[in-house]
Amino acid sequence: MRLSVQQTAFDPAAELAAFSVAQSTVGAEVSFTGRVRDDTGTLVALEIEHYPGMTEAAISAIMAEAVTRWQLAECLVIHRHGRLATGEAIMMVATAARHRAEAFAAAEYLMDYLKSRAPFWKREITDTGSTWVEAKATDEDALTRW
Amino acid sequence: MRLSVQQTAFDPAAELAAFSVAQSTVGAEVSFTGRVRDDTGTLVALEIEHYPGMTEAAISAIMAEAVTRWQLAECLVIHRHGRLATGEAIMMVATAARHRAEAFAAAEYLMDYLKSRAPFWKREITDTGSTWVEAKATDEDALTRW
Amino acid sequence: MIDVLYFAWVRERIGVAREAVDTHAATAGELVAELAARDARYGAAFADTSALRVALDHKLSNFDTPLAGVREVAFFPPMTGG
Amino acid sequence: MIDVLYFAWVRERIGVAREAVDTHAATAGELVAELAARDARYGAAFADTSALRVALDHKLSNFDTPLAGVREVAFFPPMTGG
Repeated sequence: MRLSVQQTAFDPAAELAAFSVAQSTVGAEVSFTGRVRDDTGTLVALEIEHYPGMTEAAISAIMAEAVTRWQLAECLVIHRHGRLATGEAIMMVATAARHRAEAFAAAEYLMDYLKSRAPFWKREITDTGSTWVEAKATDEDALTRW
Repeated sequence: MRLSVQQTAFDPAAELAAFSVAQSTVGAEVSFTGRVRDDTGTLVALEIEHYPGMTEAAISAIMAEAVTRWQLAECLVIHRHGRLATGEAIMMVATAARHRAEAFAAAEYLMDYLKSRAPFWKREITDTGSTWVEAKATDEDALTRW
Repeated sequence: MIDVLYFAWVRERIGVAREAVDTHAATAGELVAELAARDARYGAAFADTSALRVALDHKLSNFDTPLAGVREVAFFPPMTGG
Repeated sequence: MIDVLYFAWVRERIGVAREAVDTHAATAGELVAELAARDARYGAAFADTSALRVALDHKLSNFDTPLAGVREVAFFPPMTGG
């Protein structure tokens, strides 16, 4: 189980390479990478604020729950804070389990909880100003399925 | 959209690196890697037979359906045939979409259909003989959710 | 003449991977009955068609789909990819 | 004395990221009422507590959770990670 909350950029493919441990009982690996999107072509940067200390505590608890619930052999979360450009990786999760159903469910669970329970706040910087990204009701609703 | 049915080994991390195109409308990438598992410690090799021609046609149709249904920006399937050792990657899928829900759903859809609709047959070789892997009723059932 | 292909344990039981068959069978099901009557190897492979799948020209089909115009028929067990 | 932290637009409205507050508030809700009465900046930040979240010693909590023994309280909008 590895968690990194970091300001520096990371390479999801290199992280996946490091994550894949040869274990004869692992049949399935899932990775998710979230990137900075710019739908309107006006984004200058995305700024991510977080709550040092609580961030690590909250994500560790979410990961421990996922590992237990889906009997993961491995689990990885990387989440950036600070200033990011369009296309850059914001975060990634990776899960390793015996079967695909467990690996997929655990990755989706991690994502749903990171969205609404890890103390990050996104702000979109454009030429004309900046706006705090609002939480979506659908993100909160997503938690009810677990 | 890239499909490769191949005998040679591949590196899922390197494939993910090549897959990740910088597109300002892609916010989510999901990858799945399936590996040869050996639960009992008796596996010598996994042999995968396939139906050249039909394999490509079947997987292409499944991918086209996924791209349309979840409006994927990109989609990748790699599937090996021939003889594989424990821990080796059997196959991978990768999907790129605007949001995480689409990327996850498309990857799971691809996996469910590859399991039961792409003409591959697995045989487990052990010290004492070989056994064709039997299709699971649960794999067929998984298709009903789509 | 129609090309008939066999995969996995169907291929093993019959002992060939591909053969050209001279047939007037109207459906894949009729072709199965015709082949099963030939000799014991085919009988063993086709004993339980519920455990079999059929593809006509690379397309997964049913045993009652007409063979008219089809160039290649394949018989195999349920697939185990992924 | 209790450490109080503010994040995102709560921090911007109040104008500080962290401060030590001398309080006898029994709950986070009481602390909010106390701060909101201080001046307009707090009033603006705390106008709608349904848009606010509170963490006590790094643990997401409710506004009626007792503050007894808590060293650090944080107020912030709903999180937008991932």
